[in-house]
Amino acid sequence: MSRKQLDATLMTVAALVAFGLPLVVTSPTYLQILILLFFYAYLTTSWNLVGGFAGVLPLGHSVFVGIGAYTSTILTLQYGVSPWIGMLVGGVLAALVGVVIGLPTFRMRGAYFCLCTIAFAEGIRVMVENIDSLGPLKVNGPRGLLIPLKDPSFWHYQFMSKLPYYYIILVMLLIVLTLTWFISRSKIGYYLAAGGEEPEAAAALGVNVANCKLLSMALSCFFTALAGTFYAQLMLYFYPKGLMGLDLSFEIAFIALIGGRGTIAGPVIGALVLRPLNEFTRIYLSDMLPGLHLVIFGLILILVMLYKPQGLTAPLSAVYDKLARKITREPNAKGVAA
Amino acid sequence: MSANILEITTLTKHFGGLTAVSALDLHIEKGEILALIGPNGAGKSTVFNLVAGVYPPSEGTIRFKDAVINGRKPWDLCKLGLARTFQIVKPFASKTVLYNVMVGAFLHTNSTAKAREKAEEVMAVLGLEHLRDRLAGSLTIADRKRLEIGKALATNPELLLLDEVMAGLRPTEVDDMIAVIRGLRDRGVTVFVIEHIMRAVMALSDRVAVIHFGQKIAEGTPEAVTRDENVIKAYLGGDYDAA
Amino acid sequence: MKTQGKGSLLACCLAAALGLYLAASPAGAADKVVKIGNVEPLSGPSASVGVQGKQAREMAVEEINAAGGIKSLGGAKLELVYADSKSDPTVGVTETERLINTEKVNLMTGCWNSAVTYPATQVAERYGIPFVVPVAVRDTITERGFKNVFRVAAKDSWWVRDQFRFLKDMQEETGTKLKTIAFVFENGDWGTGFAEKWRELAKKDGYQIVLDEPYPSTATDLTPVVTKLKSANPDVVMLVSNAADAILLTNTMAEMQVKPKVVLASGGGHADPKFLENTGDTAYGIFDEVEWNTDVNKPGAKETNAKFKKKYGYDLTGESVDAYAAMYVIADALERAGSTDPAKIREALAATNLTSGPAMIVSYDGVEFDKDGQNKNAGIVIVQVAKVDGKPERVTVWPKAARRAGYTPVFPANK
Amino acid sequence: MTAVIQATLNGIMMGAMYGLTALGLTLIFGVMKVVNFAHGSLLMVGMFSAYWLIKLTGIHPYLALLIVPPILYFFGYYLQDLVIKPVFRAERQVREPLTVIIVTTGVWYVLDNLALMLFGAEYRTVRTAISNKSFALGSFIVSIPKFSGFVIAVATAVGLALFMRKTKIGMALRATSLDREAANLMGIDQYKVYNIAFGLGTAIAGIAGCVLIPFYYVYPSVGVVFDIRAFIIVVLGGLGSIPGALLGGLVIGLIESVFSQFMASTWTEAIIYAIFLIILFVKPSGFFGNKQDW
Repeated sequence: MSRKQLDATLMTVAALVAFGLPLVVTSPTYLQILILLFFYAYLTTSWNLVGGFAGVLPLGHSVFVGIGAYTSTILTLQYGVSPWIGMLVGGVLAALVGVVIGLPTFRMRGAYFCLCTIAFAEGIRVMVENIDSLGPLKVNGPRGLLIPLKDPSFWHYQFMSKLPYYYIILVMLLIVLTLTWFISRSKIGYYLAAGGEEPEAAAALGVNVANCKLLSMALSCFFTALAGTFYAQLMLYFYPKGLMGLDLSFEIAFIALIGGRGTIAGPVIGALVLRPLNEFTRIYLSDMLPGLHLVIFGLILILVMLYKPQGLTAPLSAVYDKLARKITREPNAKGVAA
Repeated sequence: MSANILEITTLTKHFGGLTAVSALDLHIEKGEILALIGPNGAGKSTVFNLVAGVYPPSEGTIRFKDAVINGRKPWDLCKLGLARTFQIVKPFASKTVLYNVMVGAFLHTNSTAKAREKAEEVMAVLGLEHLRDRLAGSLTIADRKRLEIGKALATNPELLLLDEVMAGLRPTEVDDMIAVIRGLRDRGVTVFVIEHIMRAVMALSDRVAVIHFGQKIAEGTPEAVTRDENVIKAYLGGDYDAA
Repeated sequence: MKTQGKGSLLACCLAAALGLYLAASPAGAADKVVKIGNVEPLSGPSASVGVQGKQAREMAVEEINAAGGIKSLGGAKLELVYADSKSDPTVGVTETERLINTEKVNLMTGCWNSAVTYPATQVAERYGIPFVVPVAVRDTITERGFKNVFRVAAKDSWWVRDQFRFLKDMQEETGTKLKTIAFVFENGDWGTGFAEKWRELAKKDGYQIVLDEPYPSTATDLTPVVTKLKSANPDVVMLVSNAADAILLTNTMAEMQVKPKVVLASGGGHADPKFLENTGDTAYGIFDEVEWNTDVNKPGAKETNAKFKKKYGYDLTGESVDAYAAMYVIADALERAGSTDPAKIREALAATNLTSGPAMIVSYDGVEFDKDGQNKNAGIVIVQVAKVDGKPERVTVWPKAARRAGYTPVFPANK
Repeated sequence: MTAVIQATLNGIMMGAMYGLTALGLTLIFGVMKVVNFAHGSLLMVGMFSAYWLIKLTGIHPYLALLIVPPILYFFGYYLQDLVIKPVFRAERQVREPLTVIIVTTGVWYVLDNLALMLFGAEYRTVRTAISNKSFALGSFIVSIPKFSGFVIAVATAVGLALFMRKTKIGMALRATSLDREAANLMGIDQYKVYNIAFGLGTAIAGIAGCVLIPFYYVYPSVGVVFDIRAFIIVVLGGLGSIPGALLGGLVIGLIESVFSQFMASTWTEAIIYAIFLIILFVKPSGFFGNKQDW
């Protein structure tokens, strides 16, 4: 068996397990935890398109989740448009906003960029909280939007069981992962990585760094916004502080950083580690000592940064490399860095 | 079309009140190796940066292949066939050597396979194949300099600007590098170098231009230039200043 | 081996945490229990209210269990299963799902925040699990045609309605005439909801609105708002404030010497046990609308409060009384249902007509749900902060029937 | 008009205190090139320290100024030494150590929630000798705790600026902020300087805690409220600039106070973000920032 075959087999097995999981996990509780896990993995993978590959650290991505949720929900509530269509509209809108934000901010470096994205996101959230209606559109200020229960159907994007939500987010995750995989192996991926690491050197090699970043920002925002619609339809209720606040933005970035930003598997690994940790510590520990779970969360964050600053993907893939070499009996293959 | 691939006329650059380059005229013929030398702070790197589009000139014109390229952005110039290296090398440190070279190779193709093919070819020319899968950040200075040329070469340049690619190399490495640059010229690339190591300048260049305080003080064959009184004065003065 | 040292330290921490957890779990539950799922904000911004509600519930459940549990279920004990919502709807929904599906609770209560209660009740409705909402005032919670949602406390349109009734009654009683009115409210779900209804009713009652000012609840400084209030110089100021901003607002008003004739708050931050402690004499004269007050003229109220205060160190609040009463409403329904089947519990809850027992320390006369699950009788009292025995105390003044004997409201509070 | 002048007075006093909360942040950034996301939590630690000291001993809040900042200095010193330094070492070649930012965020989570576990979520204020006291300035009212806060904030900023110019440690801090490597070559122990900078930044958060406690309240996540504002202030003033932090604070305080006389105060928050972004694009280095390629 060659290395390629091994990789392909493992991927297929992983995908099959993901698709088959609901056969084993029938409890809606655990299904919900899995849905949120995939939801965060999806969000982080979308974030990774710009935050990982373009070498910047955006800390305001929740605003695009908000744009997605608001667009599709307002279209549904006021114009009866199916959330599926609203989802795409929201995605395009978010991509446009992303480009508008990116145009000036991509000139900034490091800390300035971080703070700038925070300011944009918080500024937009505060605006939304101050706006009751925007022309004919009812935004409803800080109260947020409620989606009434409708007959469960695909068209209404509402279902009785958790299963359809599970498969929707799983498919969304697979799509964005495939896209990431494709990008990382294509010209734009190379250009992004180069521009992120050494902008001047990349420019000298014919890379229009700003344009590349804008493109990745647009893609990232588009996909992030889709998750907003998904969230709105899953919860049927959202409000600015909860959906567009910094907590979500930070959590997305943390998952990527702990998993390994700029890698394909990083966001998924990050979500696999952090989400269950988040859920179970809250379930089992918050009862006796409120806040203990967040202390543990913070400690893990610090420990990972202390010992594996590149994230958990690098050591894991090294282990996998070793194992794969043993299985495929490739004599001391030149491991290509992931 | 003139025989000159690059023509610089009355090029001037001010930084605030400081004039880094002043009314400089310079040209490079196709297939030539021109060396730009001068004491520290003479404005050599500024000239390079102006030509490479890092910043626009204050006055004067730069013609590349008969087209005025004043104020054109680096990435556009690269597409026109003008590539450069940096004095302080800028490898994509967390990526492999192959990856680094492929970034350059993507200039004329959208296909990853073709870019890899091109990159392999360039690496073979420069003798980088054995470092293919090493991370660029882990290379020695000499290999980094070589990689820097490799990246630029992968863009298929007609004119290559080399900014002190010999600095910090051991004598044997300098000899290797001289051979490499000569090889480039034999492949039809015009080369414009900034260099400090006079041995290399003498061995390499067809012509040498000397600038001092942003002004050209001499130009000619390497032998003629080293005999020029102005040049000797400038260099001695420069040395005294430095000491 | 530095890394190893740190690693084992972490392992020790985790092991200790696990040990704590195991020690904290009940050793052996009684044979028959009724599990009540409870989603509350135990961490995050509303944690302090969440903990108050938790403690009130605990005391009620202890009492019910000590009195023999649910007799029709063979003395079954009530068991509360808590979950932390962090005031976050996503977490609230996830936790509700977990409590229903994994903990297999028989019914649910919670979640204090309207924003969490709204989607959480939707989950319960889908599974057909009864959900008793002690407090979460947003009207729409019981206006969606749900079968399984029951709210014990009043909804916000009733709160606002009673505030204007109070103003009208007091003006008649004291012969005062109030003309101008100002609205100052936290810019959240709750404040903006109130303000919407204020505007309507103020117009109807012929007040002139001189200031309509939302402010961010996280404000570090409310002096700008108070300065504005000072120049608007209204007769009445209506307030909706969370815990911290209520204190800040009151102190800043005192500092800036802003003295409207009537300051009327809407519970929440002003009703918090910490409010008087932190404002001291700057709070005198403030009127506040609450579900309940310690001097409420109901049998058992004083004793229950004393017991609670002894146990936890502070007075019961409206919110905690509602939570306390809700446990008795649940116990009453279980007693009549004689079953732990959610559908039967729902039927029993819908037929609730509770007019006696420990739950009746509430300020109104009974619990009876309308077809939407709203307690028809839920009512509100208005208190005034007054100096009693040299200390600030909250004295019930309205409705007149509930007024503390011998107390004459200072109305207007400032000339 | 009276209201506007009153609002201006208040805006200046609050603004100076916002500046004070941002001072430590800007100092740490200037030296280490790290945006310390835990700064709000350090402020919270400062406020809780002042709270408990005053509550338990009943001393005057400004006596606490002599006790709290030194404690906080050592807290910050060892926090940097034990937690942040190891990450820094691993990333020392990186121009902008992003991993360190993440670590400070971890510290933020840990500190805030440790406080929650220890003290509970309730907000606390302590009634001091000067709480709710004010004096009249013509027809305007000036709050005593805020006025003294203003004085202390300005004094701290001036003191810090002098310290940076006149003392040996201050010069070492400045040298490191200009060029890490060069400072290293000059025999300055880079990491020790970082420890000191972090300690000083934390001590200033302690001063801010003492100043805020007579009129503001403390609870475990109080830092978040001041944090985002402090970020805005330091960017406005120029990351790393001491007078910039004070001026940035004044700008924010004035916008907040004066603008809200003409519009709903919820909108001033949006305006602050808008002005922040405009300044960032027009003059990315802020009012006093050096234009340097860090």
